[in-house]
Amino acid sequence: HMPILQWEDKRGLAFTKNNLSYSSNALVIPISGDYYVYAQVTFRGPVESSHKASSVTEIITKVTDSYPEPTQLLMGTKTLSENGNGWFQPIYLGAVVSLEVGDKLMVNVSDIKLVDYTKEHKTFFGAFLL
Amino acid sequence: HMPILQWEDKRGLAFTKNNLSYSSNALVIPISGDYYVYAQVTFRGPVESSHKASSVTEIITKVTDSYPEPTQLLMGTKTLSENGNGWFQPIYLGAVVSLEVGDKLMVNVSDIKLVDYTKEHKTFFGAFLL
Amino acid sequence: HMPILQWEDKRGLAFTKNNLSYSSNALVIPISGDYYVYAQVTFRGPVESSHKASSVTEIITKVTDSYPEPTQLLMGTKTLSENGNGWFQPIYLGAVVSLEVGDKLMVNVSDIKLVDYTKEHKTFFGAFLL
Amino acid sequence: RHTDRRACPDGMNWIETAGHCCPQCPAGTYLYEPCVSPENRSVCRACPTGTFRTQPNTLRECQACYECDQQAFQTVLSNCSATSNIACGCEPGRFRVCFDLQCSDFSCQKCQSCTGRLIQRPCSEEQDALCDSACKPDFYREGDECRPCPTSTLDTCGKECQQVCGSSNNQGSGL
Amino acid sequence: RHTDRRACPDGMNWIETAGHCCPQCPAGTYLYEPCVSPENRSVCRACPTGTFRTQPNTLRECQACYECDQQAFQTVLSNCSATSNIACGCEPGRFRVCFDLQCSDFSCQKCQSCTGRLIQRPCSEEQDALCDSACKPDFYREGDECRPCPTSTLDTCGKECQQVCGSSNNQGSGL
Repeated sequence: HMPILQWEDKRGLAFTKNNLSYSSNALVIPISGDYYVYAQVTFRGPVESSHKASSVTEIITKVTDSYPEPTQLLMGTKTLSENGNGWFQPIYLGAVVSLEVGDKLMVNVSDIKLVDYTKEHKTFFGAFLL
Repeated sequence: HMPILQWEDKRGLAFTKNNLSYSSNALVIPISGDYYVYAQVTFRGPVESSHKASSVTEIITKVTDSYPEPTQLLMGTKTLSENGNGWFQPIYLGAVVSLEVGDKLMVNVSDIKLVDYTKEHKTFFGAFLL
Repeated sequence: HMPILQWEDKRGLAFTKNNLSYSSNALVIPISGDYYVYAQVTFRGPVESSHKASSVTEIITKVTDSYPEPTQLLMGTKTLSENGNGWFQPIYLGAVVSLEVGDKLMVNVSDIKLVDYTKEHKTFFGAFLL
Repeated sequence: RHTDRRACPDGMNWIETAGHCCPQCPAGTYLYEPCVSPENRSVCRACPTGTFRTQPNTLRECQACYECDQQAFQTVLSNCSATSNIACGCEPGRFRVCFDLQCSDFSCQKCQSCTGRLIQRPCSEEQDALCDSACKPDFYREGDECRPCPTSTLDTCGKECQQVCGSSNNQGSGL
Repeated sequence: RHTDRRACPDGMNWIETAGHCCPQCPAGTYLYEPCVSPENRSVCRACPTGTFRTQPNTLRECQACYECDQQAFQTVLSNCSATSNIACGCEPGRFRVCFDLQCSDFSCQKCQSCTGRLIQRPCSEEQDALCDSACKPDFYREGDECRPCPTSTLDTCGKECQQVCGSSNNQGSGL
């Protein structure tokens, strides 16, 4: 699978409440219902990684005890037409999904080395019950 | 007008409830109020279509019995700087709009052949009452 | 600071209610709580501005009486790889933030001359209480 | 007389909040208050400045006028009125380059100046000028430019310029 | 016998709404209604057409099948079934160009035709054909193309084509 992003859940602008909790890289759903789930990842490069990325991908995934494989809920994927010099760009995703109590939400990316994790307002992840 | 996208409203992640219904390519508003309306379309090319697209456009449109013309609510439009080889990219749109009972919401795109319809988590459309 | 965008708050699709008001370029928060805040800016160029922009940036900022400096809540920033001819593209931002009564929300951009202000459905800004 | 939800007579629309049909407000206005009953008049108000409605309607607000993109050398062809949106064109000396089929978005590019050539078709809103491929008399070709023939005999003188140079200087210019 | 929230026996999953463990529904079905008690059976229903589940589960719906991208010259290798997603490949004469490591997204590019060369490795789903660098006999090199040798002696005749041209015409072709 694609690597999973880790998140800050307490400091600065980050917070969790109404027992929507964060543990081992995932938001854990406390009550079944419809949630608006969203995430933005700012990617930047080039980076001295092994291969020259030709695209970047962000996926919001659901993991549940009811099924042995993760389910891809939302995907944003974009080709890079940058020609060698420095580039950066955000991918924002958001939609309503039906979730069950205990479901876990995670964000996967195509290449962790390309993620700009330096500022909390450039890369963020959240959900709220409708 | 620009072509209108058709949507799956029952299988997989798709669902409608609280009698927000889907019929003839449109979400039909059951109760007047303020709704957060959103849609993402993943575009990809090049495609052997007649002309070489220089931009892609996604518009969320409202049709109502109270007015003979559709109203453009939200528009995402982007030029393509891809040079011949394969490209893909998402456009996400979302905002709060005031809607009346019976209003119909649709998604128009500049060129249907450029829409990636192959995976439900790449192209999606929805709305919820605040 | 980066220039602040001005907004239409009454005519066309724009509206404010539940005393979330708009004054001097800012949305003013009437009640403390968690808000989903969002904004899209469509940028376009090139423009005969002094320098050739190599990137565009959109920031949703919070100004509060309790702190002398604005806080950057959400940022979307993207390099431009357009080669001289006309280009345009949207940046959408949205997330849940905790706000206090009296807080002011504004949208800053890297270069006002690059903002497409011509159509209300291409550039917009809003918030709603969860 | 309770009519079916949708089937209002011509010129009338179903008003959900009122539960009956009401007369449409004319273009240039919007529905401020529904009629008390289908026989009565709807309360319509003029679209505030900066907004418009091109058609009869029972909408609660008018559409916001577009604006012309001054940064992109657009000019106002016709102002927004209560019944029509603004119409934008290009500043003199520029023509429209459409970004999409409907040309709702366009940039204004400088017309090419046919220096040294005859103008086959002048520059217009819709398209660039079309210049003759050949250079005008008294002009000679250099690359795809047409340069004015030198008046003094010091400079080299291309074949096209014979008429000018020729008459004043016959030294071995391959005549 | 109230078991801890998570620790269901093998083949059973915790059902929050029922407050106890229930048997998993087999692949190709989804949980329509939980068991009334752990000893009873779960009510499972077959995945509707166009959806699938590859594993035993207690999910309330099946996953929607992907579709093959006909615009991008993809073809169906195996149809979506109740227990397996669709599998897409490339039309004959094309090979896969992956956009990411997993190759979940790929375009189908035309195979190069080794005209005038020997095929070292034929074109396949995964990769383009590999052509011999040298031209086949009766072909001569022009740039990085291999052209068929002229049969008539009128045309110029490169060294490679001696065998063909040489035998029929010896006029000063540098032989």
